[in-house]
Amino acid sequence: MPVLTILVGLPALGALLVALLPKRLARPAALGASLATLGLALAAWARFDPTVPGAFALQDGPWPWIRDLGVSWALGLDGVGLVLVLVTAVLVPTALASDRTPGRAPAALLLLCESAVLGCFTALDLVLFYAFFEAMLLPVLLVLALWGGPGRLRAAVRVLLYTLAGSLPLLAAVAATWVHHRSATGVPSALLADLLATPVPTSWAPWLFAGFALAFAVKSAAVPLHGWLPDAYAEAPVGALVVLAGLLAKAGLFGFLRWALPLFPEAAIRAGPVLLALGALGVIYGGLMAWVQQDLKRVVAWTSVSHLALCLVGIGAGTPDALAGSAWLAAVHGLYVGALFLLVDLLEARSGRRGVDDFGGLGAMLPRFSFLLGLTVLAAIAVPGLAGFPGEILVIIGTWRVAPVAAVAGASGAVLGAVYLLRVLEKVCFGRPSETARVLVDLRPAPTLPLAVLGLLLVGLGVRPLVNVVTPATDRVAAALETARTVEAP
Amino acid sequence: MELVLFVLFSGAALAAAGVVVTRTRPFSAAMALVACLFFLAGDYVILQAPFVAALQILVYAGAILVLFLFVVMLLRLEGDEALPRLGPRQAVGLVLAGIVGCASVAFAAFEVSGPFPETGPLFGTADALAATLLDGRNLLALEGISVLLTTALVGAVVLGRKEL
Amino acid sequence: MDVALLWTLPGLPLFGAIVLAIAGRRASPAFAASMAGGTALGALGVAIWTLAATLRGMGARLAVDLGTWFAAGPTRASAVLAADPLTASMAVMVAGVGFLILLFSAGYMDAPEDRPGSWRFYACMDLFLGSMLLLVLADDLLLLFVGWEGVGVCSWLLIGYWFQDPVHAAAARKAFVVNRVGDAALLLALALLVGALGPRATLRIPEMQAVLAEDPSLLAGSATAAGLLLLFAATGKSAQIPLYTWLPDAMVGPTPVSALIHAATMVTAGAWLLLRLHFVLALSPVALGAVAVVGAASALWAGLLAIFPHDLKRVLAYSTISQLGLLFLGIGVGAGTAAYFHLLTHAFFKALLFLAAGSVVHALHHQDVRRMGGLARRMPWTTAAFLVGFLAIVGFPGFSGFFSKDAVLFAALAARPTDIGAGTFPLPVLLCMVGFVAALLTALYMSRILFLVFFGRYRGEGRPRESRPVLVVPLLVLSALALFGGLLDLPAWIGVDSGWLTRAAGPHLGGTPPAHGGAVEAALGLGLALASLAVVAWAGRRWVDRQDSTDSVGSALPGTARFLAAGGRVDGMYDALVVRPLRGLARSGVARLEASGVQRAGRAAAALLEAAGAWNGRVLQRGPVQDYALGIALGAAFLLLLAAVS
Amino acid sequence: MVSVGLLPVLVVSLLLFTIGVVGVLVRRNLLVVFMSLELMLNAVALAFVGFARARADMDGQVAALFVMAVAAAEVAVGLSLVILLFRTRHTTQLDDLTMLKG
Repeated sequence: MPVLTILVGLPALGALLVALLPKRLARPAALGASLATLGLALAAWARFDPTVPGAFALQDGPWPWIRDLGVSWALGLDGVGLVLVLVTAVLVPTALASDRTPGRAPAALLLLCESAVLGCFTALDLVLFYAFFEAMLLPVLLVLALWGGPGRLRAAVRVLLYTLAGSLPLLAAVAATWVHHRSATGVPSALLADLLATPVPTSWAPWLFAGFALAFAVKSAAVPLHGWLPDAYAEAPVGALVVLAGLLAKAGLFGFLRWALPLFPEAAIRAGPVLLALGALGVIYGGLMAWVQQDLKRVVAWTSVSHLALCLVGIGAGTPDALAGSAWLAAVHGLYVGALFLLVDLLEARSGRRGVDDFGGLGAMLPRFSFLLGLTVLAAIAVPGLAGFPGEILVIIGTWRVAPVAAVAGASGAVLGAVYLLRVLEKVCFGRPSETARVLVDLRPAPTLPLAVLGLLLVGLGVRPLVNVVTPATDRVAAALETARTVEAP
Repeated sequence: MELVLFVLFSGAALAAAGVVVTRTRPFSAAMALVACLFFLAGDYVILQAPFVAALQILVYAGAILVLFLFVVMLLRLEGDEALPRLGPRQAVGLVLAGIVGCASVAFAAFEVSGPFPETGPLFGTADALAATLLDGRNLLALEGISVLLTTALVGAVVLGRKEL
Repeated sequence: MDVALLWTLPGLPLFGAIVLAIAGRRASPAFAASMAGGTALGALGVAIWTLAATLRGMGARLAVDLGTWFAAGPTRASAVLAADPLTASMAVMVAGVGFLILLFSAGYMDAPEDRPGSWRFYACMDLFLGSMLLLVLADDLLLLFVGWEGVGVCSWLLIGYWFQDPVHAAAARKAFVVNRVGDAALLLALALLVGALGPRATLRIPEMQAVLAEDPSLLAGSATAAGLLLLFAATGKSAQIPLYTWLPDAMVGPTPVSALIHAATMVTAGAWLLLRLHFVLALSPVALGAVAVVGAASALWAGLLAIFPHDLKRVLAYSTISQLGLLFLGIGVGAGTAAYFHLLTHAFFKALLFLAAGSVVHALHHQDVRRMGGLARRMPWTTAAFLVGFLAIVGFPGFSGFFSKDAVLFAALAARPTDIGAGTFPLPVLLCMVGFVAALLTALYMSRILFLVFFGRYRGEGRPRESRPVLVVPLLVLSALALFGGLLDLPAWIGVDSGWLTRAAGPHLGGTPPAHGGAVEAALGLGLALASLAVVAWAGRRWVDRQDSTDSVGSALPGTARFLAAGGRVDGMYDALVVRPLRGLARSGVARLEASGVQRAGRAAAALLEAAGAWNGRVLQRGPVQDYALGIALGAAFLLLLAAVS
Repeated sequence: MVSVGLLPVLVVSLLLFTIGVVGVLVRRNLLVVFMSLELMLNAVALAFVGFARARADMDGQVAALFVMAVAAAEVAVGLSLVILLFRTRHTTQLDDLTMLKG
């Protein structure tokens, strides 16, 4: 049974169903479709056997798709893809359950986006990956532009511009990679395995890597290219926001791990210092920005910038532990940032405000809310025993061997994280309640359930991290880099 | 003999085409177009496409041109257009047309030469044409054309209604 | 009993915490207190059993391996708990003191406004205890880090227990953030160790010790860096210079929390880390010297600061910093056993002092020594307990503090300068003298609060009464420990069966067992005791029944006194040197860069696009069909020409 | 007897096409532009018939038929648009029809 194809297609079918059903049934149907996808993802996990030889334990295809161009429908799942798929499958129902935008279009669009994201995490064909990579933004962009906050249009235009600036070089690089493979072998193909078998000559590789890296860096909001993120996060309705922050930004990091590093290892090594520097800069920059924000959503947005930059540090370091930490952090980052946004959005929905100073004393007034917020914040600042810890520590330890300075920056990011997130917690939950806070009531069961699921995951994945699922895949990437490094050395 | 006829018909057709684009009165242009289409039908006959030629006269000269004339008369379009001044666009257009024409002719002259091959007795007859039209390869296109025609018909009716 | 029982040591308190967190408000205060107390008692029982088991074959090592926690590349976190006499005795101390503090809490946290939320208090205390036991027993440095951060989180939760007061909330955050700075250093130290050990990298403490013993050159280039990073990490948790500033502020928390944090657990974590990783420190004399200097400086500095505050608990907080400074001094001069001995005795008498202070605070509902006095008559049991603690901390001969302090100071005196990277400079002697002065300062500030609080006449309102037995019983137990704790490691010059701790835990602390110096050591100890008594006598004359406590000392040196009374203005200095520049950088540097650079670039690009779109709409897309056709023709002509040319 | 050959047919077709292009680009009357379009279509049809003859293959003639059909459809829709335009704007001059400006 082509599990992965069904997995990728199911949300899109769900979107179609949602679009056709009467309004009343749309939301339950969307939720049902996303839950079914979750079930399927869990099934895929159950069938996932990391001991299977070869890179991809689960594989669909390749089935020829555009025969003349050698493009095929090929999906595959390795450990990194699996954790990201699982996070996607968990986050989308959460986002749908918490979203308040009216009508069925947003729900349908989010489901479409889920399909594209799942495709992006599983595609084994470069052209297919590119298609998914580009497709996943459009539904979210539409939701942002149509149902976002007051500054939605500007935010959407900015997202579009930045993405375009990354996409066009990516397209060129994808095409060049394909052309190179065809001229080297005479057979057109964009399959990952085929492309890996014909390494790109060192004269081209840096340019192609740069093309890939630019798009991925924009998508993961690496620091000088992050300009799209704060506004978009501040304006997006919560469903789109959770998907945008929790999933789309990961696609960039995933792109590095699945495509850019394995295809161009020499170039990646040469670009390593740049990635490390950008990452280290981003960790500090994002942390400092988060510290001085007055808007809760913006604090979380900058948190996201800082943590994604830490993932980038790990990718730049390229050691096995740094890569594994990076992949793991990228996955769980989706969970805690999603939860943080959901929590902030709950406050905004009830009080109409989201300033850091608008609340206070919620610890006494809304104990359940505060408990969940505290838990999520602790997970976000990588307190051991919660999900954020293994990723962060692996990145820092793994990076030290290559670039101690970047590791120090990463560790400083951990300190800064405590500074800015505890500031939020202190202002929101501690102290005396403000006028705004007095009218709030604690979480009702409906919004609690998805949040509780996320909270449980944050604890569960902290106690029992699935890093060993990720490592076979990241080790392979690290080994490729290591080979390239030893070739380069003499 | 064939070549002479072809040159005659073609020259007349080209001349008529020239008249089409140079008359100020739409009515004259339409009449010149009819003539041009008739002469082209003659060329089709020489090129062993008698059925196409027949349709050319029936459909184009018979139906389409009548439509044109109908519109011209309906709208009472007199020679309200002085022949265009040679504005920048017109100038560029003429030069372009010249380039396109010369280049294409030169291109064709390089690529193509030699007489036509022999053809069977049935070539170009309605039967053969029908057989070709209805064989598997063209069937889909034929259906597409029929849909297109229907759509155009409906569209024309809708557009023609007084209150749009 | 089974070895796997070791996991119940951190497990029982954690279980209690989880149960209480789930029960929430449904848990009655009595249930919450007994849950926490019961789990602590259970842990104490297991700890005692563990200690007995390890002692049976003196130095035996029990380990329970639950496999890999997570691993990638050379970094491997293993879920392994291990107990040897050192860790087991520490666990007994932690669980025992923790249990007594929880017992005390049951009486302390009975204010009507605290009762409904007390489940939170007990859950956090339980979590704290569990984290600390994990830290103590962890065999793997990453597992140790779990406990390490765990106690940090719990201290944040507990210091901010009365979170509706912004002062408490700020103190809690300060504690967390300052600790976090140290934690980051520990992380980097781990990274350095993993990197330096290369293919033989391990984070298991015994394995690391074995690897380094086999090939010390692995750490050749970076031993000092590793040692200094570890020291910096330890200064965070153990509140040493430069990261001590969180501790005095943390006194706003409930008194049992202060006792737990300052006596038995959190503050000892840093010292514990250095003791566990003594083999790393031993590779770098410079790092050892730095530890000793930091310790001596902290002891002196905190001793000076402790003379002035009006807040009873704040004095005790500074005293903790000072005592831990002595402990660090001991570690630095290679006297691990002496340091560990002081750690244990300090845990006993400092917990006692805090709980006695708590008993006072509970009776008076404030912590200001200016409004106390003459409590000896009104609260005799508390006074007796405090007096025992006082004698122990001051080092009255026969009390526990006398032996442990003497052991540390003598070790400093006996150390060789080259061992601590000082070349020929007589640093050890200097350090010993600093320690000596710090010990005299201890006598001074402790006498001050003793006389101001318990002697003279009562200067406050109301009629304070002796606390209830539930508060007093833990005091009595701790008094016994503070009194007899010295028996754990009697010095050789006493002449009876001595040095039990040295024999039991010493082998796990590295270094050569300190040569007990007989007469010199005795003279040092007794001399210190005599000098201290003189100070106490002087202080008694000064402070019994004085209205304002600081003036008497301060009149001699007004400027210095004001400076020290303000905590040396260190908070202000850190604020000016670190916090404000950073926030300024964030606010005016990064935020402005963001606004003017990145965001403006985005805006400009958007504006450009918009302008292009508008131009397209206004000029191009007006609808001149023939211009479009011209465009098509141009394109076609171009393509044709291209084809013709090629 | 001299046979025709493909070249003259193509030359005629191209000339006719060029005349059509000139008409489309130069004339301002919408109706005449339409007629010029018809010229271009016929030029293409002529080329198709010529190719059919050259390859002795009826497919070209079929294509010519299709061209005719498309032309019919186009004229039907186009002329109704002309009528509509005339009804609302009272002109068939292309230069007057630039109301898309935003």
